[in-house]
Amino acid sequence: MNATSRLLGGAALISLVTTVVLGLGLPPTVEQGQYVKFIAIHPPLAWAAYLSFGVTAVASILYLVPRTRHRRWDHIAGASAEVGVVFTALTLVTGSIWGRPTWGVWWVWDARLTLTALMLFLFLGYLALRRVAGDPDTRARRSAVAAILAVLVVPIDHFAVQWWRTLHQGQSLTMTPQKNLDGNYIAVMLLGFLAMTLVYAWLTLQRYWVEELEDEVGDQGLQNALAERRAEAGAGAGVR
Amino acid sequence: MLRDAALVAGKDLRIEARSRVASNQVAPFAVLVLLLFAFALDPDRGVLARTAPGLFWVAVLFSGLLAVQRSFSLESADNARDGLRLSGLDPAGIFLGKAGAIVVQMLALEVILAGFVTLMYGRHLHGPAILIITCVAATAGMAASGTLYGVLAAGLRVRETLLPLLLLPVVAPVLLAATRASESALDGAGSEAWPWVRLLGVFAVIYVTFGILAFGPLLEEA
Amino acid sequence: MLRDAALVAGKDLRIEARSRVASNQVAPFAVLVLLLFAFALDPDRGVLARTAPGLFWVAVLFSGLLAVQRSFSLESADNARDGLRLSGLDPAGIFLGKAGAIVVQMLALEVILAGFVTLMYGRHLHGPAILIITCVAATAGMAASGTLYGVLAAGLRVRETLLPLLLLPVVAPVLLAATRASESALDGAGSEAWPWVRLLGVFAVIYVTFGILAFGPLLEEA
Amino acid sequence: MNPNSPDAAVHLRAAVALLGRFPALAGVDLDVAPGEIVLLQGANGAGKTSLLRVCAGLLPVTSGEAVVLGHDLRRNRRGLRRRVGLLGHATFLYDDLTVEDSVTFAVRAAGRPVSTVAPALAKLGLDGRLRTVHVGRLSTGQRRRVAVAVVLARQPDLWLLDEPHAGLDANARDLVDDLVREAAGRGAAVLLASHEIERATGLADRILVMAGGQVHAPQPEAREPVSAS
Amino acid sequence: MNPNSPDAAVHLRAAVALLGRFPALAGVDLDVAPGEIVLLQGANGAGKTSLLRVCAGLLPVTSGEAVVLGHDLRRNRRGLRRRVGLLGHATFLYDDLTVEDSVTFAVRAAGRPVSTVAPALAKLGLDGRLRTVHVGRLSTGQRRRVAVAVVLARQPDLWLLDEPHAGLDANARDLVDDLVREAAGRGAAVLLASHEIERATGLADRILVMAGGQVHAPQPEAREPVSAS
Ligand code: HEM
Ligand SMILES: Nc1ncnc2c1ncn2[C@@H]1O[C@H](COP(=O)(O)OP(=O)(O)OP(=O)(O)O)[C@@H](O)[C@H]1O
Ligand SMILES: Nc1ncnc2c1ncn2[C@@H]1O[C@H](COP(=O)(O)OP(=O)(O)OP(=O)(O)O)[C@@H](O)[C@H]1O
Ligand SMILES: [Mg+2]
Ligand SMILES: [Mg+2]
Repeated sequence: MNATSRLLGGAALISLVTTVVLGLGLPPTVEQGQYVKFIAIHPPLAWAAYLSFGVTAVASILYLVPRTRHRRWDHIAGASAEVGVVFTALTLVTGSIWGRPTWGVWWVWDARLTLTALMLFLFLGYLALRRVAGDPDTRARRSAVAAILAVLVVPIDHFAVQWWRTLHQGQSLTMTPQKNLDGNYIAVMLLGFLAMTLVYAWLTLQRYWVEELEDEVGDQGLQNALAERRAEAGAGAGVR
Repeated sequence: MLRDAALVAGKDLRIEARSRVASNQVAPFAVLVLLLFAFALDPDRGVLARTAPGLFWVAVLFSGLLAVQRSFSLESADNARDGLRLSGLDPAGIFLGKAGAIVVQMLALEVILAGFVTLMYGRHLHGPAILIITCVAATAGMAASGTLYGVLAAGLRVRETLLPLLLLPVVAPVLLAATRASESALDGAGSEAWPWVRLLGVFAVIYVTFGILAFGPLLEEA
Repeated sequence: MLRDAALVAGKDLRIEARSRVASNQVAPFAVLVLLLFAFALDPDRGVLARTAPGLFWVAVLFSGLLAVQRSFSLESADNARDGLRLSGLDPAGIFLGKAGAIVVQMLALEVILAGFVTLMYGRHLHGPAILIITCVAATAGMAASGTLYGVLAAGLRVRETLLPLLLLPVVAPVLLAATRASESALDGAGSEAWPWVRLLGVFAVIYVTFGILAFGPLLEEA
Repeated sequence: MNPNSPDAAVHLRAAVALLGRFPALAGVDLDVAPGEIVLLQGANGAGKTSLLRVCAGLLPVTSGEAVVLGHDLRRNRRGLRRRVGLLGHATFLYDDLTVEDSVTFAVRAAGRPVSTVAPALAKLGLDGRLRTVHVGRLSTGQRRRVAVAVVLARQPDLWLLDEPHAGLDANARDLVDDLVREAAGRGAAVLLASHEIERATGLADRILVMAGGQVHAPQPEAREPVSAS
Repeated sequence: MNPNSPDAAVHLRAAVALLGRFPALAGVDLDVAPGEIVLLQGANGAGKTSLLRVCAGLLPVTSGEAVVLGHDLRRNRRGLRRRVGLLGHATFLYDDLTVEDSVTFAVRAAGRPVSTVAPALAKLGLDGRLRTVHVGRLSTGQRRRVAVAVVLARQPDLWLLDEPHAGLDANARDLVDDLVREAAGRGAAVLLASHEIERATGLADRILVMAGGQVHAPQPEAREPVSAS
């Protein structure tokens, strides 16, 4: 377990560092100037956010299907969503910072931007729902359904650039020959994707293990609780 | 399933017929929201006229929210979930029934609202066909998702505050699509409207099917 | 009276501290409302920037509504009225206490909202002094009227739907005044702002005094 | 009849049920045979309501066996619903429906013939002025009567009664006892939680005492715990 | 002591009270002296709860005299509140407060010293694990116990108990009886509605029977009306 974690963490760190270094090394472009360097970090962040919510949704489905139902899936869904919210927030931040010089504004009501913001709120709501106290199973079902409904925004956000004329960049990873971006940028961006995926995996794993630990503590606690509960019988009886 | 749906819808509508909440409270509220925007935005008619469809849909959205709130507050208060589960009704039936009742009430409401919009913001109605389809599709989508999240939050003491938070982002795309669709329709540009209408249709279908499937697990059957 | 007010406010804030409804649900909701309007109005920035203050206040209004809803939904469900009356608390104290708790929560919320507005609608803040005074006065007014109507609707099964209907028209003027005040302030035209601020002040004073006087009768009126 | 037989109406073994993290049921063994009237006694917080909710399939068991009317609760609970009747602390009624409509709705929901409604209302003295009064306007006891009428009219195979006498007046209580006996006579199983020791004792075939989330054989002093938990 | 004396705790003459259009009280004459324990019996819907709510100043009288603890209810009801304790069908508690906080709040609200809280909790067996549990998580009976603790800790001069035994377990019931006797011993007046005929009869100094919104002298058959209204 720890080995996996250390390995993953190391890989994540290395790839992230190289991405940043290479990213900073990218030559400025005509229309973007230095700011093009964001391409090393911003799209990967967004991708990581998608990934997190995708995982959350899949785990949720697995929980809802009676045959595969297991607390594990609920924990993964929760952990992944928490990480995803962070990535989404970072996407918005980096995006805004990038937007300031390139578009001249921090924010525009462009389909993708808005949908991304919406994505953030959908999963904030999801986390709010998770935080409502109550029987674990009930809570898990509730949040699972909410997650599956919420994840619908991801594909919409992804294809937004095609469906609506947006100020935001279109897909740079299309089969069609690249116009505005040459290979280097794409390459660095792809490396970024790898790095962020590793970072995501590492973070989620940490959160997941915490949950599992809490659960084991919970199981321990359950044993004690059961003992206490049973003891109530004796304690109650006999007095006066 | 459909039998149960009819039973539930009938029950909800009967209760509405007596308590008159939708007609005496939700409908006026919707109109109020419209008025509020007249305050919020400069009463410079240019803006208002241009944004009339958006405002219409925002008003529908908020009053739809109330309709959903009501639909679940009439389920016997704190024990809503237990009550529904004990009833022995087919969950899918409950879902369709409650959603159906909401749709009926909201469509009626939209007619009223539309009247006010044309009046206040001096927008004239073109392309009624598209508009009607838009309304039906959008309403179905809202009602379906609303019912889903409604039962999600049902029985929680924080329902009143949690429901809006959960529901608004989900229906926001509906709001957007409906707005764009009606705008194009009003501008007589039907061709531009259709993609949005189609989107609305997709939403509605997704939410309804999902509701039918998910309602059972939500009520902890299965 | 003040003793009771402190007692009640303390109780409400303690419950909030535990249930975290305001922070986990109402605050995100408020920001959401802002987003929704961005959908509703054309994403043409001219409109948005010009109407930013109005939208800010509409968002405050709706989330304030939720805050009031919550403040009375935590009064033991159906018997809210009886409970409050039996408590033996001075009605004026209850009023001030609940209103106070709401003010605290809403001011915090407005700070957050203001941040978002400046960010999203690219409005920069001028005349902070006036803005702060505006917020305080407007919030006091809303909270006071909200608490008043809250107790009117308390214990009714239709509270969730009735309250918005009752409350919105009353606070609409506050909305208007606050919007104008902040607009002028943002345009750096403080002189134009003051009359509106004064108006808000008057509102607040009226509602608060009226509340202190009327809360008793309202509570008693069986 | 041997309560351990597979056709037992209720069959629990080491059943654990959680409310939040709290084990409301801490390993319950219980068998109720069709036609049997079993009384649950126990201090406040002992777990009676939780046990009844488990049997109604409202509260999931996290470990142990739980079979009710042939349905394994770990797998599917829904099929069960139409065959059990729960009279809980809360009456699951709609304030804005009249007494008659409420019962009719409940019966329809269970897919039963509505012909049972009128007699049930008559039995509980709800056929007079009250038939058309809206449930929200009833007095506590009248409301409880409607809840009883619902269970009666649904004719369940398993009656789960959580303090069925609470709020009822003297002769409504006798009435409930008669109804329970009739139901048992018709072969329905009855699981009943009550603090009305004398009355309930007279009614029951078998008495069990709950304490600390477990079911015990009745011990005299177990009846009188001083603490509320 | 002569119950008609001006210092009677409760003094009603031809009191009429309406719920909506319905005369829940149709002309009630009632006197309760300090230190007296009066039991109200009557069928469901007879008007017991309504009568208690009138005495607590929650339900206005539309005609007739009504003086409670020296306050004329036609004029001001508020002054009364801190001196009466009502244990109703509903417990007026906040689900999100702990047991201890709930009682403390209620006591502070009545302007009483909080020193009475701890003993009250101890008396009702709420001083153990339950002291810090949030009221929303309690079992029905535990919740009722908290409500009793509130009344006890507020030490009212007039105890209005609406089915105080409902939901309580065997020894909590005995406990309540003791508390009532003590209170009466300290000179508090107690007006008590209950369907637990034997138990309540043993407790009361005087028994009244309500029917059709009126108070009668007890007649054997008045105890056993067949209808619920
Ligand atoms: C707050 C502002 C922004 C937000 C919320 C945002 C959001 C996103 C999201 C969600 C994606 C993932 C798209 C997908 O793969 O489906 C993305 C990708 C991308 N963004 Fe942004 N973005 C913002 C600003 C910007 C700016 C200012 C630029 C540059 C001018 C930019 C350039 C890109 C590029 C090149 C991609 C990769 C496109 C692709 O390969 O699909 N973004 N952004
Ligand atoms: N979230 C929780 N945290 C701690 N304890 C809890 C929680 N939820 C429930 N409980 C405890 O679980 C028990 C519930 O028991 P249950 O309602 O079945 O009691 P009961 O036997 O029906 O009591 P009564 O006779 O009062 O109805 C109570 O002791 C309650 O305090
Ligand atoms: N709006 C209304 N319309 C018709 N009847 C009503 C209305 N409101 C109340 N009632 C009747 O008023 C009476 C209320 O009586 P109350 O609650 O005092 O009875 P109770 O003696 O406490 O009965 P219980 O023993 O069941 O508690 C009931 O008969 C009820 O049906
Ligand atoms: Mg119980
Ligand atoms: Mg009563």
